[in-house]
Amino acid sequence: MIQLRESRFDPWLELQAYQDSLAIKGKYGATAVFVGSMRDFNEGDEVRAMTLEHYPGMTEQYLDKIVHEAVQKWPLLDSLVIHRVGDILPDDSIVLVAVWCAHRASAFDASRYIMEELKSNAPFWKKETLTEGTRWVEKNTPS
Amino acid sequence: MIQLRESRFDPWLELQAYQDSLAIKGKYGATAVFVGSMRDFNEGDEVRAMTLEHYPGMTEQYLDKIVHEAVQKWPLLDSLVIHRVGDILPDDSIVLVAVWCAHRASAFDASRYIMEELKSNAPFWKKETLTEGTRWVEKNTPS
Amino acid sequence: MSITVLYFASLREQMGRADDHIEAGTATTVSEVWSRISEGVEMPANILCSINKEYVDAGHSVKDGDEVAFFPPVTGG
Amino acid sequence: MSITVLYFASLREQMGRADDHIEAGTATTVSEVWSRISEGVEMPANILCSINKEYVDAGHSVKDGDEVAFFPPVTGG
Repeated sequence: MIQLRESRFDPWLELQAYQDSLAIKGKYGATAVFVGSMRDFNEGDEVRAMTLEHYPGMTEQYLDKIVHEAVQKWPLLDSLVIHRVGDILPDDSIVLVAVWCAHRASAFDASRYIMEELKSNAPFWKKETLTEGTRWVEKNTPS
Repeated sequence: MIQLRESRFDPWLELQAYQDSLAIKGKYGATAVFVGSMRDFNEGDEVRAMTLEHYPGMTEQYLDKIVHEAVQKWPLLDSLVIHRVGDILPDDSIVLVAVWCAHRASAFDASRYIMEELKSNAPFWKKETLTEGTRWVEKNTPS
Repeated sequence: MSITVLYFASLREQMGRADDHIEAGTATTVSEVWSRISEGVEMPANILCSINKEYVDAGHSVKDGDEVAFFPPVTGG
Repeated sequence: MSITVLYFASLREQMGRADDHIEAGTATTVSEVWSRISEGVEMPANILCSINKEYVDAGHSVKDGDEVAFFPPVTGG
């Protein structure tokens, strides 16, 4: 499942509810999760808040493409991707990527693949509110 | 924090409670988590239950050693390792490894390192209850 | 030939608008669309382009009714 | 020289007991402890050894009061 969220979410409660809804109990031996959170400090400056802009339609489609690629590459039993858009505060979760697999190697590989592809190519843009003024984040760091 | 647990635990509620207790809000940008769960099928056979034996004292000490090695290698802000011992049923969580970092590369690398070291060397032994009889799991698959 | 052009993030702010609707000639490309809307400003090397919500190169052809978008490097996750 | 010897998992079941307490000679090694408790059965190549809860090789020396353990390959996680 892929979701864009306009309000704050708790990644652990999302995982609990989503996993509980899955009809694959006893089938998965490995769940790998990544959660990206908003830090209050970036590039040497205090960050007070952030706005996450996206391209409605293209962003969802691109996330879908990434997950489909991962499904081609690894035996995923299920996956969950949630990404915030709009106004965000420090400590808020920005992104959640989770995959359920029979074995651990594919879970580790697939969750990292989805995150790296998302950071490299999914159309989202961060604008930071600093102590004085705002600035667009210019690029993501390669992992 | 490192814990051995004799009863069932919900990894997502553990993560929620543990993260909530951390005094590093706004400092971590990346949380990587791995959860190993009991499957109801292994090596071609239905598995009804499992007993996880450990070496009291040495097991905790070895988990501690692994986490300390990870702290030497990567800038971890915090970590949580929970491992079940005793009697386990299909779909139960067996192991939870979580790390909190400023950036994602170290979170991915450290969580996988801790899991691989745990699987390779931490003194735990699984005995499976099949439809007929029991058997010791002979070795873990390398990742 | 009617084309919708969208701008996002810092580029939207630089353009001072979120979109344009242009009438282009018969055959055109993404870079020709850029020339039309930018009044001669060269396309920055890091600007990304899409047609109908799929990434394309600047040389890609544009057809009637297409939605062309220009945006800076992505910074999600 | 008094040494505690522990067995785990399938090895514990094969031995039919969880531990031994032996009086060894003055200087001894982990493999000599194995010989004492196994009544001549050769140590399987995959058996792991520890002294005082730290992994050691079979050639490691054992001293008075040590806790020596033997166990099969680990299968946690």
